[in-house]
Amino acid sequence: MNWTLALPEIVLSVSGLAILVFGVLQRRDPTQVCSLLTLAAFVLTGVLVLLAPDGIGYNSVFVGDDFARYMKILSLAGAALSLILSMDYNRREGIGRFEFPVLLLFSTVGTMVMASSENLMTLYIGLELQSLAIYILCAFDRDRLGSAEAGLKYFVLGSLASGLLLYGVSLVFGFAGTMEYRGLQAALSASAEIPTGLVIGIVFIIVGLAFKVSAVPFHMWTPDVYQGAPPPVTSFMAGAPKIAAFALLLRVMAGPFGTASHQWQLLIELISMASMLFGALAAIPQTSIKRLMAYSSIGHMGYALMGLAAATPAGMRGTLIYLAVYLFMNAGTFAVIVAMRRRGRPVERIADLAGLGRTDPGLALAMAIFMFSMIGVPPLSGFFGKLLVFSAALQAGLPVLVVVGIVSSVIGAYYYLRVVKVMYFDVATAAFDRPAASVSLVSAGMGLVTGLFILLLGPVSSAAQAAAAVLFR
Amino acid sequence: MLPGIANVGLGPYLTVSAALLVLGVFGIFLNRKNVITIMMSIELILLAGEINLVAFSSALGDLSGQVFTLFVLTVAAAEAAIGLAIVTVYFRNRGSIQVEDVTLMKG
Amino acid sequence: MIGASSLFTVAVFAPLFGAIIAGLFGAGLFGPSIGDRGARAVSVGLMVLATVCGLGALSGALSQGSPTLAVPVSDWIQAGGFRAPWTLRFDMLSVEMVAMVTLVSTLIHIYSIGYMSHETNPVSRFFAYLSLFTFAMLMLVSSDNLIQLFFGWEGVGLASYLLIGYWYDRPSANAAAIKAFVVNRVADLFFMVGIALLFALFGTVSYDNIFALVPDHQAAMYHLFGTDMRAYEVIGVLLFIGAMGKSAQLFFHTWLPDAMEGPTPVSALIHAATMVTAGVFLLARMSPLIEFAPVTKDLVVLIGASTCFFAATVGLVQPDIKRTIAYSTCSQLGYMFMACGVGVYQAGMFHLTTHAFFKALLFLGAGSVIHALHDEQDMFKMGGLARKLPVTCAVMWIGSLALAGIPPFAGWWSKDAIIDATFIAGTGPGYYGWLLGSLTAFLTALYSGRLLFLVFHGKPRDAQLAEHAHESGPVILGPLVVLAIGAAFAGAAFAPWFIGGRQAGFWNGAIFTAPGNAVLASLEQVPVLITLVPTVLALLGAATSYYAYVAKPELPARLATQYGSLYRFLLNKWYFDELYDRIFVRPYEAIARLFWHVGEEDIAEGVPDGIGRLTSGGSMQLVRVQTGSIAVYAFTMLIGLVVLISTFLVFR
Amino acid sequence: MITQIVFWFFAVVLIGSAVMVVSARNPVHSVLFLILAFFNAAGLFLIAGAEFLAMILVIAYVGAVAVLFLFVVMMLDVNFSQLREGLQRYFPVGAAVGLVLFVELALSASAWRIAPNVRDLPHARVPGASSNTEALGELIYTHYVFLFQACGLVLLVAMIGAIVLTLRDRPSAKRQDVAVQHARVPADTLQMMTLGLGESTTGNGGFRRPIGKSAEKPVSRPALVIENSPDREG
Repeated sequence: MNWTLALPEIVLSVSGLAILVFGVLQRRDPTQVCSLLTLAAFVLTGVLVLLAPDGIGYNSVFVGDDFARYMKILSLAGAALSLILSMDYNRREGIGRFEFPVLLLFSTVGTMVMASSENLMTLYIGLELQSLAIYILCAFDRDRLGSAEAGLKYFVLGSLASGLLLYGVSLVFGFAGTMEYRGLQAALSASAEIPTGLVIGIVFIIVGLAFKVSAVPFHMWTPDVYQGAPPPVTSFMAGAPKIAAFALLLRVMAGPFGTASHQWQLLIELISMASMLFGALAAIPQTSIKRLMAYSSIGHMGYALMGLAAATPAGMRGTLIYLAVYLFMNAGTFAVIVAMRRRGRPVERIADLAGLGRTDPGLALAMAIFMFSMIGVPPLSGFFGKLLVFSAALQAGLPVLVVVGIVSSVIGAYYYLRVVKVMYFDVATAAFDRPAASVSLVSAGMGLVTGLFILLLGPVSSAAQAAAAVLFR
Repeated sequence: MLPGIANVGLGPYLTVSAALLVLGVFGIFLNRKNVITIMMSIELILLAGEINLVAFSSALGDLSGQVFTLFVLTVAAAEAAIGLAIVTVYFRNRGSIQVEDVTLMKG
Repeated sequence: MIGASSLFTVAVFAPLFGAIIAGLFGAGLFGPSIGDRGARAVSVGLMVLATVCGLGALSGALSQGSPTLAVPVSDWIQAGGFRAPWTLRFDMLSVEMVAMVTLVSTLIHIYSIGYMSHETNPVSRFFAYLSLFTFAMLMLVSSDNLIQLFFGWEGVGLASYLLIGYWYDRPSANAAAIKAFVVNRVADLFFMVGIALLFALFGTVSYDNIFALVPDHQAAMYHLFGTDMRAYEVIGVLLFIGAMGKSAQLFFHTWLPDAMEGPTPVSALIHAATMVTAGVFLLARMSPLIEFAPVTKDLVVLIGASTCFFAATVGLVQPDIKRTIAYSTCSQLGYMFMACGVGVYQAGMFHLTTHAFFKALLFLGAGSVIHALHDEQDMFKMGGLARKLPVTCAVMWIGSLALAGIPPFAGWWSKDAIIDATFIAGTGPGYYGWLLGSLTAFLTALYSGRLLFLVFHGKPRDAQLAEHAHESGPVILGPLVVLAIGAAFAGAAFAPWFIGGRQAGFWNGAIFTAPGNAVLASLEQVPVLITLVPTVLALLGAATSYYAYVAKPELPARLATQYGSLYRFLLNKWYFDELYDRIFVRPYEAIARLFWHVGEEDIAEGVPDGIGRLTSGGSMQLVRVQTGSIAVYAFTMLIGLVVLISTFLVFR
Repeated sequence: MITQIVFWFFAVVLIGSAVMVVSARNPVHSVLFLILAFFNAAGLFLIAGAEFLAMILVIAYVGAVAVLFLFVVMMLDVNFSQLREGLQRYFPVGAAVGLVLFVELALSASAWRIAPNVRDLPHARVPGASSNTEALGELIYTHYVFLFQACGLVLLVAMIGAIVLTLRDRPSAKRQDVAVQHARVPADTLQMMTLGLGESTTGNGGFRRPIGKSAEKPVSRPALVIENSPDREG
């Protein structure tokens, strides 16, 4: 057995334990040091991920391949960006404690385990490790009612979703006779007709994962939790866990259930359409930028699901690229949200952005780039994401899906433009507090990535291509 | 197939677990009393999955189902601990754990 | 040949540098500031350079016999099977457009120096946007593949958004900017789907490869909405919808008149050189494909002719000087599309070029009048300005005569060719186009004359306004004179090259004509009587306008009261805005409000009531409820689960 | 036959107590019924031949988790009389949807048969094991050690979470600091005074409080932060 397969996860967990012990033993406030150590651990793990070998190990519960690598790098990037945002935010809000980076780290371990799952057990345990840590992080600002409520809501609904997922896993286990992906694939392709119980099990699993990616109608928690949780946590939630849940969806749907693709395609199509439309429409009356981002993320997940609905390598590649694009736009937008503070207190209304074009042109420019990219204006990154999933869906013969996608992106353009309009055309209010260098760094960096994505498109798409190819082997 | 399950058959096991699942889901959305009851309903849902796993494991003669059940029990315990901690935090802020009060954020 | 292609590259990129320098350093956004004057000088200077290079490239191309070349810039996108190297396409179509765009845009830049001199805020931003706009248009016309074209296409949209909303403290300007962007966005999405389909069909986005493969896929079909449709028709219609958006054709025209909210030079730029001409250019560029889509061509003629007539009727009654000219643009674009639809892309491009001169002239002239009258745009408050503004009056006469199609001014040459071509085409849509085109020739002359007589002749209607009017400075008049020369002589000078005897050598394959398409070749064989029709109608129109606005000035008012409903119908632009408001905007707002209110009211009345209504009102409402209640959220999930399982069981 | 009777007994009690968990008015009763449900589920596990899991369910679940529930219910000091009764108005829709779900699940259950190729699939079996416990132990520590360790991380996260969310340093709390206690010497706390006859302690400044290092108190930030107003606007 090649135990080095999981070396990145092992190293990351062990460094998490070490950081925990270090933090406990320190007399002075160890938060900043622990955060920096965690960042270093992320970087180290990233390098190890790139070096890790391919193959299946640990009694076929764990797999290392190009797909896992792509997803792990994305989740590590998302986690690192959120951590950078949290360092400043937590200090200013007085919730800076060293457990924060440790929990973030363990949650990231969970996402990495999910990305590498080769067995439904691994799927469940990785998912739980990741979610449990996020439940805590949501309620981390424990003296603020909003944060506590966000934690409670996410916890209750998340547990319900993972309970349903577990039930689905048990049905699949019983009706297919195994929990290993390769065994499942063999079992499904062997029998001409798939038993009803297995079908229902698949649906339960889809539901559990759809909850994590916040696809309609399993999205209801999203706006409330996004609004209540501390923004760095929200930026994390919108990034790494969704990527991990997508990793599972793609791997499970394309791999073991790939032979039954004509059976689940319709469901994914429905979910995708509903998410795109709901995300676009429900965002219109929002006044809080955090809630706006929540609805926007619901919509974006709909677009990403479009590639999955195509169920072709091109579609999966589109989804993978879309996720990368979304991760960076999203982290950048949340950097701007973290920077929204006046007189030492966070503000979150869209109207608070008024006149940002004059008071902080750099920040406003970055935000405008993110908004235009989310609309899908070329040559920003969002355009390429949309283009690729649309063309994949068309190739797969799903014109209705594309039409719905078009309609909802037209609707969506309205509220993104509204943010731009508020920033540039409305009367300026008092300037925001000076953001910390780390926050500006994230917003500027993500602005560059989003704006100059064409330069990155080559490497990202070849990585995504390789990752998608693995799924159809 | 082990003797016990051969006598009873798998159907009754699955039916019982389906009933437990539905009851657990009911407990979540029909509940207007307090959050802790909701958490107990989640325990019921997990129990339904566990019963399924154990029954299938015996029927298939594959111990991995039981191994998984063991892991699920662990995870469920952890989940309960975190859930109760969050409820405590919420109670400290709000002074209530009534389900209807958990609606500060909406729209 | 190296010389011409590098001149071409410089012409395309110089405006980009102008935009970057003026934008970033003009106001000192990042680091040192070069000041307002500096920014102005840099952007105008680089535009002049671009024009010199553009004209140089044109003459180079002419002397070399219009070759088709690929000018590599860099490797741009390489994504799996999706390859789009960054190359500029050098053929007569792009060279001619680059030369025209740079020339007109430069004149507008120069004009803007004078026009914007009264602004209190720094104008470096304005010049940066203008240059960016020009660059995006140049990118569009010089593209070598569809992705690059789309990049320019969206760049034009973005720049127009910024420019129309330039006076951001005016709510109407903001609304117009958003309207322009959204309307274009709708059309662009169809366009994007068209590109995606093209890519799916041909596996490439590069023009050369697509054009080479066009004969191979003629039989490709799509099964849509229960019927089989030819792939080329579907793609052609999608591309045409994109073109309709940019070129403000009927159903997508509503943004164009509102775009008048921007400063006048912006209007001139949008209407003459950039943006609206993109649609016509697209059809000409894609002519190898469109030629194989006869249904699309018929549709193009129908839409073009209808727009042509519709816009002219509306232009007839507008009181606002800029709006009158704006509707005339809409109408002239209809002519250009008609030409493309009957397969005479050459004539379309010809009209595009002559139109660029006289439309820029008219807008800038109108700007000069507005400038002179301190931002008064209502023509019924003007009158008798010929003595106060002699130069402006003269150039406006030239521009209007060109627009009206009075020989020998530029417009006559191109417009006549188009109307003749529709007749020659001999198809049903062709005759429809001929009829409406001829009628529109009359209307065009009528409203052009109306504009001239109302503004420059007769008695001043507002004495005080006329009293203070003064002729503009040389910075404003200079470009006007240059454009007037173009408006007067461009038609006669270019006709042999664009559509006459030299056309085959001039275009040299840049525009494709299908083997069976002999419309252009038989243009000379139109019966003389037919060729005279538009000219005679134009002269009649001019005479009518003289009669109605100089000889009997009370006539229009009497007609307006007599035919009140018709007058209001035209004045309100055939109620298109109201219609769209009713069909799209209000339901959209209503749905948005519903989503919000359902949540809002449920909170006010409490969860039980919301749930009660759900029980009685069915579960449809449920999806729209974000009450914040865990129970409702969990219930939604359960319903989702059950629906999914049932769907799966039923449809598998 | 006897197995079936036992099974149905456990099953019926399990379902009955599950109904009570959901519907009992008093949360304490709910917890007690949950415990009963777990006991019966353990019975079902026994019939299915999973002895070890049955024991774990009783010891770990009833012994730890359910008791934790009980602790929290009592600690939170909820006023039970104010808790409103549930299951009122939206019961019909809920019941209908739930019934559909149940029927779908039950229908699928009745169609169960062993997958045709189940023999070819990899199975977790431990041939030499004398008991269920031994076999499970064998598997967990060899085949599934990766998942076992991952579960360990889950528990660790739960521990960190519970501490981070609920542990507070309150200035008023009385805490024992062993090191400080050990380091105390009489001189820190006692002051020997010699008083003359008839002099009262009051005259010498009264009783003195101990002076020393133990007076240091842990600094804590204010426990309550006022809620941000934008949250209320939604």
